[in-house]
Parts: sequence; structure tokens; C-alpha cells
Amino acid sequence: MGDSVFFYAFAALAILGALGTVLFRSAVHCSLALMTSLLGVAGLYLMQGAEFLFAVQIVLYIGGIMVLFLFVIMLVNLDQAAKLKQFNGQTPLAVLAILGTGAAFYAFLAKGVATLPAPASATVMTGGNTENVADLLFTSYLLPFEVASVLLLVAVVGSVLMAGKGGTR
Amino acid sequence: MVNLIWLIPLIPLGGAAVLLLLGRMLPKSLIKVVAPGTIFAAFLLSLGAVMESGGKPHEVVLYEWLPKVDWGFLLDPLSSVMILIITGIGFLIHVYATGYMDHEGGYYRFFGYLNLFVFFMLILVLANNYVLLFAGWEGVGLASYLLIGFYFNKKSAGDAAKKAFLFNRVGDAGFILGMFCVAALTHGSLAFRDLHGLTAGPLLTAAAALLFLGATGKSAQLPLFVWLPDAMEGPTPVSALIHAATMVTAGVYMVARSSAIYSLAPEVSAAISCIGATTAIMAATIAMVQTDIKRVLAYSTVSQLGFMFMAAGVGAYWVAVFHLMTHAFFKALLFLGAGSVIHGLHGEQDMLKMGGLRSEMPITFWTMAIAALAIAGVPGMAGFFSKDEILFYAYLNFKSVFAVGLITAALTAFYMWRLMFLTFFGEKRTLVHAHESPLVMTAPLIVLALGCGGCSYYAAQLERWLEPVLHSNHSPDIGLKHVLMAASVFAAFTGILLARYFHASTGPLGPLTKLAQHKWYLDDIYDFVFVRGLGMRGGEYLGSFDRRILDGGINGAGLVTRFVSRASIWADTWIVDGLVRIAGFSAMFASLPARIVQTGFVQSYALVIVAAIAAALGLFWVK
Amino acid sequence: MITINHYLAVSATLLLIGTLGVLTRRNIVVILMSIELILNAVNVNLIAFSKYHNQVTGQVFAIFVIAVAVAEAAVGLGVLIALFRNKGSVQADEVDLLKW
Amino acid sequence: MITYSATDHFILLPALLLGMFGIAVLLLDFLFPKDIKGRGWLVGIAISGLVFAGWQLWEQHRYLAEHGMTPLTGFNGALVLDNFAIFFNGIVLVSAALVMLISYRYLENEHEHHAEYYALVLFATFGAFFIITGVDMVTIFIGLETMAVSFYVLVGFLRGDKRSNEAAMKYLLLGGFSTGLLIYGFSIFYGLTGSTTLIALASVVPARGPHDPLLYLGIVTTLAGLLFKIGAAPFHMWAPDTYEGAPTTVTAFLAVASKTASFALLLRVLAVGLSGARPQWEPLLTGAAVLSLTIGNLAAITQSNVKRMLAYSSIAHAGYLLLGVVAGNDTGLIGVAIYLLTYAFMTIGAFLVLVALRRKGAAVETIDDLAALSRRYPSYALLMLVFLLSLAGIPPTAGFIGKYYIFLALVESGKYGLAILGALYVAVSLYYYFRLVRSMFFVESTEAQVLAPSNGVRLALAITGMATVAMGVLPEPFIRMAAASLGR
Repeated sequence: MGDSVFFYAFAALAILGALGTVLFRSAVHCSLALMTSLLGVAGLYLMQGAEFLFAVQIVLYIGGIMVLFLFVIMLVNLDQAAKLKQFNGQTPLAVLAILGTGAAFYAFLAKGVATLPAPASATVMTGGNTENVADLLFTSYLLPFEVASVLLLVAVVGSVLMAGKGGTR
Repeated sequence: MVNLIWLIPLIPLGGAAVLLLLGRMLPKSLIKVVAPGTIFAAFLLSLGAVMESGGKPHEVVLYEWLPKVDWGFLLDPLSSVMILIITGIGFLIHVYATGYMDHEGGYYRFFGYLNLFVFFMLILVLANNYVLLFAGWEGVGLASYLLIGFYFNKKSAGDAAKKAFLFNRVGDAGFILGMFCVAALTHGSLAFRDLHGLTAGPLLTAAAALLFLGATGKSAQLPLFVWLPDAMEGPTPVSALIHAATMVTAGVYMVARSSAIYSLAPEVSAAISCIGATTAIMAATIAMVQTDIKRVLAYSTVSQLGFMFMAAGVGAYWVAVFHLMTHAFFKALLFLGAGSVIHGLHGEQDMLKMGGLRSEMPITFWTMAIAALAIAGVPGMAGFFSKDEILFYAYLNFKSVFAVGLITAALTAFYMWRLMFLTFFGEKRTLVHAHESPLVMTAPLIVLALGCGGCSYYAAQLERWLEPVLHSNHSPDIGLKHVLMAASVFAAFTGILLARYFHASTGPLGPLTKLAQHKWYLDDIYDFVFVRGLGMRGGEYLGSFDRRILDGGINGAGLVTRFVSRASIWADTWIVDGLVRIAGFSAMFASLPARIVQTGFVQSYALVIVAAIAAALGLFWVK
Repeated sequence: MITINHYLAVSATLLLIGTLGVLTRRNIVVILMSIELILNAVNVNLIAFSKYHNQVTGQVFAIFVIAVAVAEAAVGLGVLIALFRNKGSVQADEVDLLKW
Repeated sequence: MITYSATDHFILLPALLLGMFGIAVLLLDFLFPKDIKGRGWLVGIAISGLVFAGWQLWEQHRYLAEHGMTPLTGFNGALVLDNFAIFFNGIVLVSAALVMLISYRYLENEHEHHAEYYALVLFATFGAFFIITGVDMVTIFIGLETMAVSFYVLVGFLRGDKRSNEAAMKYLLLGGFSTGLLIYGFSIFYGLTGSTTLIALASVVPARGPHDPLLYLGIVTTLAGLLFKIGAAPFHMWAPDTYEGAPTTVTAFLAVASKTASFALLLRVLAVGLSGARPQWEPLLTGAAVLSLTIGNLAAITQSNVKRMLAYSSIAHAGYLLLGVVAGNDTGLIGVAIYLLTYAFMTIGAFLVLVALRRKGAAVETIDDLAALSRRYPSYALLMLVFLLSLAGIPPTAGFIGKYYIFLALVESGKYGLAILGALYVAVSLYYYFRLVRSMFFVESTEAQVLAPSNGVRLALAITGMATVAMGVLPEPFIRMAAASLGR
């Protein structure tokens, strides 16, 4: 019972936040709404026993990325942008397409979940969640972990290069 | 020597490479030696190889190119005839061109392309499989494209090149498809040696028809023949080599080479005969009223190619090849003679402004007269035997084709002698002082004239020579043959006599003349259907579509200006020639829907992605 | 009882809302945020399946997705700044030099 | 327990070298004062990184050959070293090396000469390694993103150029979106199997039958992401804009490396993971192939910008490649492999000519810029002619071989309709490639001086030109390579 309440609360937070992100006029508001949505998602992680990921989401995502977003919003000075039309010309068409796609998605999921393999027996995993994640990360997924470091290096180099002053022609 | 046949195409290729890459640095005198020299070397090698092979098919496989497809050359009687024509006549034309092109710019490029052409042509005829043949096929197309457009600063030359290119693409599509049908029939092998033992069936019929579509493009048959007369914009030696003696006969060669397929597809063969006959008579009537000396010869070429297909269609492949050979001699000679006349008159091509050149250009006159007798079918000359054989086989197999052929033969004699009378006889109608061409140009004329007279006597030998590859069906009916021969001689002399008296008149036949003058309205029909109809109307629609729908949209203004500027460029570029215009228009018409979705607006791209996903998901429920 | 269905539904909803943002918002910053939403939707999926299979593989996968999201956001914002510097605008439908 | 075995090391080594050299380029650039003129030595370092990686790849090939071609697996089944991986990695490495050769002078001209460029090219190659070698979805995903993010930056490398900015932005937004779709598909595959490896996926697929909704949803979203990467319609729309706006060297690299790696991935996913679900993805691929051929070829007809035209033509090439997959027999797959190999050389070659002709002040981009090339630079005109003939698929150039195999495969598997369509579009493509030829050979032009090409450009042109001819005339060893890469 308690589970459901929390689930619905977090889900509502995530979805409403997402809607806010998409619908708000000012980019600053959008980013705050996104933060809310990410918090909601973090809550969902917690409910599924992913404590480590919950922490990552809060600290890294909300703490890090959102600051970056806000920073850029300040930098590119979106005051004017907020006064402009926020939705482009194809919005009705896009809504239609998304309604269609969404209906298909829900239909597929509803039909499909029943066909999932039987859930694994609920034996409790030994060790804490963080420990288990770390175990897996440094054994089976050691390689992607290392590759990800290069990915982040690329991102750093790239963003610095792009945001830096370049010759204007 | 017969094992060295791979060298035959390689020598001209070397020449082309030297000329095109280093040509700018070479002195003209050296180019004059190199270009004909390579072809002559190839000719000697061919001669040696053919003599050594003695008519036995000989295949030189260099290596396995693609699985089941060798890179190999096949020297059999058929390709022997072809390589001797190409290198022999090619050599003479090269020699002639050193004189003819003496005062033109880009000398080295011209000869580079010409050598390149000979290389591809040799690949085409020596290939032992369809893929290699296709390589040569496309190569000669490319080289001829470069050569037609050689006078690129002449706009009509550029348009002609475009037109030739477009019509050949239609043929190419047919050829590629036909090739893969053959691959399906032979389980992946495209070698000619595997064509025997096929069985008839719908796929084989399709292969035959598609390959023939390829041939109609290359050999200028209905409905794709309109490009050849325009191709006369190229330099005259090019017309002689490519658009008379060699490339345009590639279609005939290919059909003969595929005789194993065609003999199993009687419907297609019949169609080939009919198309050949129709093309022959149509082109002949058009040739009767042309005033440009080269255009007469161009339509005549189309007509003669029609004769060859007539023969191929009734199963007389060796006769087709025979006529191909004799035609190569007399038509090359006629073109070179015409070139000599044009050269002598400093670029004049209108026959109405010639006349009385007999005394001023005696060698040109006499050699051309021999060729004109040959093409008219006067006994003792090259064309006589080959044309008679065609008519004979047509009579045996397909009476109506025979009737058309006989009429065409008379028309041929008429238009050819009309040309002769207008050019060399009567009053001189120009003030230009004509002069005989230099020796480098007249010498090839003389050699070719000897060939015209000489090669005709070897019909029986040729038949026997070609027998191993192109099974001929002998007919013992000598009596019938003589009757038909008399008929055709009668037709020939009638034509010449009529030409004697009517060459100056615009024609007694009134409406028919008009029809012929307008090239049977073929260009106009294309123009009317596609350009006036679709073009103008379509342009209006496009315009209004643009204004109404896109103007309101995101980028209307940009599109409108773009469209207007494009339309004016388009009009400038394409209006001159209806057919090329159609191509441009249909290209634009086809291209527009594909481009218009590319709005430059990134989110519409994402929308397309989402829509595609929705469609893909929807497919699940449809199934 | 909350089952995996619920999580998948939330995930699909987030995905669709994110897509809506990508398709309709003119402001490129917001489009980038919408892409973050899509990646989060995937993460919800992964976590739910991870729980369902009673393992942590999905969680590890999700960490990588976050890393990718970070990288994309950083580079995206960098490119955005370069674009803004040259064009003075961050409206997606004004970026249309390249077309047809 | 963290383990790192000798096998792991052996498999990883090429990528390790690429990554290390990439970092070295960055560090050396940082350590040495900026006023050292030229910095050509950075290119040298970057190329030597590629050479070392290539050498390791060769060693790997030799090892496999000595051990009966049994694939090696490493990192708990995350990587598989087989001939397939070596073949496609080789293509990507070669294309990266060719791009390096031509980049130096190009960047100097653009006044955007930075060490980051070379590092990013190496990192993109590094990412491609994991796309091609990986059989674990996490590894693949991270590799894919490493490559993609590198490309986002490379496309926008001319920071002062609005068109470069725009191209990068468009590529990034759509790329990010399509990544989301791809990974959504992966998450569903994970849900179906409880594992992230493609092998696990392969083991559950047969039991799920042809009407499994979840599997289908996963296939559709995954394919959307993958078809986006290879630039197949209707997910192609980023390609023309990005190709046109990106620096020409990057366009060449993007057109070859990204497409090759992504196609290798597509083959892996379909042939390893989803081979049991053929009835579900085949119609989708067929549709994408037909659309790609149609849109690519038709839109290319009237383009006046050469880069954009080549972009559309590369969409059409994606269509031919997909037809090879659709044909579904060995011939078709070998055709795909050989097609990609030849495609690398001819495409880079065509872009190279554009780079080589680049003038001061203005790029050579429109068809008119190539006017009268045959008289100004006959050797360039001839080379371009060879590349264009090859792109059109005319024998005996390299481009013919791939098309030949693919058509043959279609005929063999009885898909005549698709074969006819493909052949017709070959004729159409001749039309627009020859527009360029016409311009090069027939049109008069206002003479404009080009910069003397650097030795790097000359070398790269020689390599691509010779390869394009050699593969066409002597395809046999290359065909054997392609066949071996598929274990045939």
C-alpha cells in the first residue's frame, strides 16, 4: 500500500515535471521542471532498490547537468527568447504523430508485458546495492567503464573547444 | 601471337594515357605519330592473331575476375572481324584526323579520347563475357560523349552530347537488367561460352528483350534513334569512326554475340526485325530531305543499322555482321569524304551551297562515288552483296519486312545520289574556292575505296568463316536468289535515276516530304507530349503549389526566389532542345518531391523519424 | 500492487513527452532538455527490468546511460554556444541555411 | 575480482593504442608552446597511432589465421575478435588515416588548426572499434556514443562558420534523439533476456515467435537508431545538411567511418542477435532500402552542391547495402562487405578531389566550381572521373563489384523486383554523376588558381585512386577478404 502511494507520487512528479519541461515558456522554468522530473525518476530508482543510482541521479545529474543547463541559459541570455513563440509550426502535426505513436507504444507494452519471462525468484541479493553495482561494474562491465572515460574526455574536449572563442568569418 | 590478344586493347590505352596526361608537353608532330601508331600496332597484332587462330575460337583467360566470371578475351571469327574493322578502319580514320584536326585546339585531348575510344571498343568486342562487354559498352559511351562534346564551346555540341547520353542511359538500364537475367539463367556465369544449352522460357525472353533495349540505345533504333543525327555536332572523323563504323554497330554485334539467346526467343527476334525495318524506312525518308551533308549520312547510318537488325531478327546473324563490315567501309568513306568536302569549303555543311565540286576535288569525288555506288547496292560493290543477302533472308522468313527493305533500298539509292548530285555536279553555288584535301586525308579515302570494291567478293568466305559461331541456314535456292537480286538492282538504279532528275526539287510527294522534313515529327511529339503538356502545365502547377502552400509555410520566400532563379536558369539551359529539356524537366519533376521534404528544419526531420516509427509499428497490426 | 507494467507505462510516457519536446519546442536548450527526458525514460525501463530479473545489470546499464546523457548535454551546450555566438539565436526553426 | 587477461589485452590492443595516441596528441599539444610553427608533427603522431593500431590488427589477423579462425572472446564476452571485426576495423582505420593525410592543409586554410581535431579523429576511430568488436549492448552503446560525440564536435569544428555550427547542431539534436530510440530498444532487449549480450538475445528470440509485441517494439526502435546512423531513409534527413555543412575532410570521414561502423553493427545485431526474427525486420529493411534508393537518387539529380549531391548519393548507397542484407544469402552479405570496402576508397577519393582543389577564400563545392577541370588539372579530372564511375558502379571500377554481388544475390534469392529497381536507379545515378563529368570536361570556366596540394593530399589521392582501379580490375583478393570476414 505504502509502495503504491510513493510510486504514484514519484511517477506524478516525474511526469508532471516532464510536462512542465516541455510546456513552460521560460527556459529557466523549464530547467526547474526538468529538475523536478529527474527527482521523481530518482524516487522511482529508490523504489526499485537502486539506491546507488538514486544517489548518482541526485548528485551528478541534478547537481551537475542542471547547473550546466542553467549556466548556458544565463550565457545565451534567453530573456528575448522567452518572449517569442515557443512552439513551432508543426506542433499540431507533431502532437498527432505522438498520439499515434504513443497509442501504439502502450498497446505493444500492454500486450507484451504478459509475455515477459517469469520474474526471477525473489531471493535477496547478498551485500548492499552499491556493493553489487560496483562488483558488476568492475568485473563484467569494466571495459565499457573504461571506454566511458574516453567518452567523457571527448565531451570535455569537445565542449571546451566549441564554447571557446573561435575565429569568426 | 594469339595468346597476346590481351595486348590489342592495351596498346591504344597506353596511347591514351600518354596523350591525356603528358599530351600538353608533347610536340604536335609526335602526337601525329603516336596516335595513329598505337592503332596501327594494334592492327598488326590483330592481323597476326587472326591469321594464327585460323578461325578457331580461342579464349585467353587472364584470371578469375569475379566468381564464375573470368577476365578473359575471346578471339573467335566474330570478334576477329570486329577487331580488324576497328583497328583497320580506326587506323585510317586516325591518319585522316591528323590532317583534319590540324588547326583545332586541344589536339592532344582529341587524340587521347580517340585512342581511349578504340581501347573501350576493343574491350567490348574481345570480351568473353557480358560484364566485360558492359565495361566496354559504358566506356565507348563515355568516350563518344567526350568526343561529341569536343567543341564544348559550341552550345549545340553540348546539347547533342547530353542527348546522346540520356538516350543511352535508357538503353543501359535495359542492358543491366538483361545481364542479370542472363546471370539468373546461367546460375551466375555470364560467359558467352555458357550461353549454349539454355532453354526457352519467360526469363530468357525477358533477357532477350532487355538486351535488345540496350542495343536500341547504342545502335540508334526506334524509339531511341533521335540522338544519333544530333551527334554529328562532333568532329567529322568522330562521326566516321564512332557514329558509323564502330560504336553504333555494337548493338548489332551484341545481338549477334547473343544469337544463342535470340534463336530461342522467336517473338523478340520478330520484333527486332520489325523495329529494324521501321527504323530503316523512316530514317531513309528523313535522309531524303536533309540539306546538311553530315545529317544525310547520319540518317543513312540509322537506316543501315535498321537493315542489320532486320537481318539479325530473321536469324541471319552472319549477314548482319557482313553488312556491318561492308557498311563500316562505305560509311566511313562517305563520312571522311564529306569531311574532306567540308574541310575544302572551310566548314560549309549545307549541300544547297555546294555543287560542281567534281573538278576541284577529284579524289574526294571518285572515292565518294565508289562508296555511294556501294551503299546504293550497285552490283560489284560492297553493299550489293550484303544488302542482297539481307533481302533474301527477309524474303524467306518475313515477307513484309522484305517489302519494306526493298523500298528502303530504292530510297537509299535516291538520297545517296541526291547527295552526290547536289555536292559534286551541276552549277557551283558557292564563292568559296574549294581545294582538294592534303594527302594524309585523301590517302585513307583511297584505301577505303579499294576496300569498298574489294571486300564484297568474300561474302561466301565470310559466311564460312562465321559459321562456327553464327550458324547460318543455307538456302540452296539459287534461282530465287537471282530473282531477288535483279529486283534489288532494279530498285538501286531506279533510285539513282530518280536522284539524277529530282535531286534539286524539294520532292514531288508533297505531304510525305513534309513529314520527312519534320523527321516524322518525332522530336515534336516528344516535345509536345512532355514539354508543352507536362512542362508548361506542370510548371504552372509547381508555381502555384509553391506560392500557395509553401509561401504560407516556413520557408516560402526562400523557395520562391530559388524556384524563380532556377526556372530562369532552367529555361536558358534547356529550351534550345526539347528532348534535353524533357530530361531536365523530368529530372526536376522527379527530384522535387524528394527534396522538398528536406526543409532544413531540424524538427521536421525528427517528425519524419517518429512518423516512420509509427508506420513501422502499425505494420505489426496490419500483418 | 505496483507491477512492472506501471514502470513501463511511466517510461513510455516520459519518452513521449520528451519526443513532444523535441518535435515542437523552438528553443534548442529546451530540446536538449527533452533529450535528457528521453534518456531518463530509458533508465526507468532499465531499472524496472533490473528489478524484475532481480539483478543489478540494468542499474549498471543505467549508469552508462547517465554518462552518455552528460556527455551529450555538455557537447550539445558547447555547440549551442558556438551557434549562438554566430547567429545570435537559439531558435531551432531559424537554423535553416542547409536545406533541400 | 578485476581481471584483465592476456586475451583481453590482445583483443583490446588496437583500441588501446588509438586511445593512448589520442591522449598523447592532446597532451603534447598542451605541453609544447603554441608558437612552434606548423605542428605538422602532431599529424605524424596521430598517423603513427593509426599505423600501430593497424599493425596490431594485422597481428590479430595472423593469430586468428594460425588458430583456425576460431573467434576469441574477451572481457567476459563483451568483445569478440573475429575476422568480421578485423575487416571492418581495417576499413575504418584506413579511412581515418586517409582523412588524417588530407586534414593538415585543410585546417590550415580554414585557420582552425588544432590538435583536438586529430585527437577526436582518433577517438572516433576508437569508438568505432567497440561498435564493430562489441557483442555486449553496453559496450556497443558506449562505443557508439564515443564515436558520435566525437563526430558532433568534428562536424562543428569550423566554429566561425555558420554552416558548420548548424550542421553540428542538427546532427547532435537528431543524433541524440535517435540514440534515445536505440537505447530504448536495447532496454527492451534487456528486459526480454535479463542480459546485455547479443548472444543471450539470440537465444530467446526463436522461442518468441513472429508475433511477439515486445520483441517487435524493440526491433523497431533499435532499427530506427541504427538506420539513422547509416543514413538510410526515412531516417536520413540529417545526412545532406550535415555533409554539406561539415568541413569537407570530416564529411569524408563521416560518410565512410561512421557508415561502415554502424553498418557492421547493424549486421551484428541482425545476424547475431536477431537472426531468428528475420520475418519481423526484413520488411522494415526492404522498405528502408527502397526509400533510400528512391530518395537518395532522385534528390541527388538536381543538386548543385557537390557535397550535398554526394550526401544524397551516399543515402542511395545505404539503400544498395540494405538490399544486400535483405537478399539474405551469403552472396548478399559478401556483397555488403565488399561494397563497404570499395565505398570507403571511392567516397574518400571523391571528397579528396574537392579538398585538393580548395581555393583560398572559397571552398570548391558547387558543380560550377569544377568547371573545365579537365583543362586546368587533367589528372584531377581523370581521378574524379574514376571515382564517379566507381560510385555509379560501372565496370571495371571498384564500385561495380559490390553492386554486382548485391544484384546477383537478389537474383539468386528470387527478389527480381528489388533487382530491377536497383538496376534502374543505377541508370538514374549515372545521370547525376555525369552532370559533374560534363561540367569537368565541357564547360568553360573563369580560371581560378588553386593552392598547390600538399604531399599528404597527393599521397591520399594516389592511394584512393589506385585502390579504386585495382579493386575493380583485380577484385579477387578483396573478395576473398570480404568472404573471410564473414567466415565464408
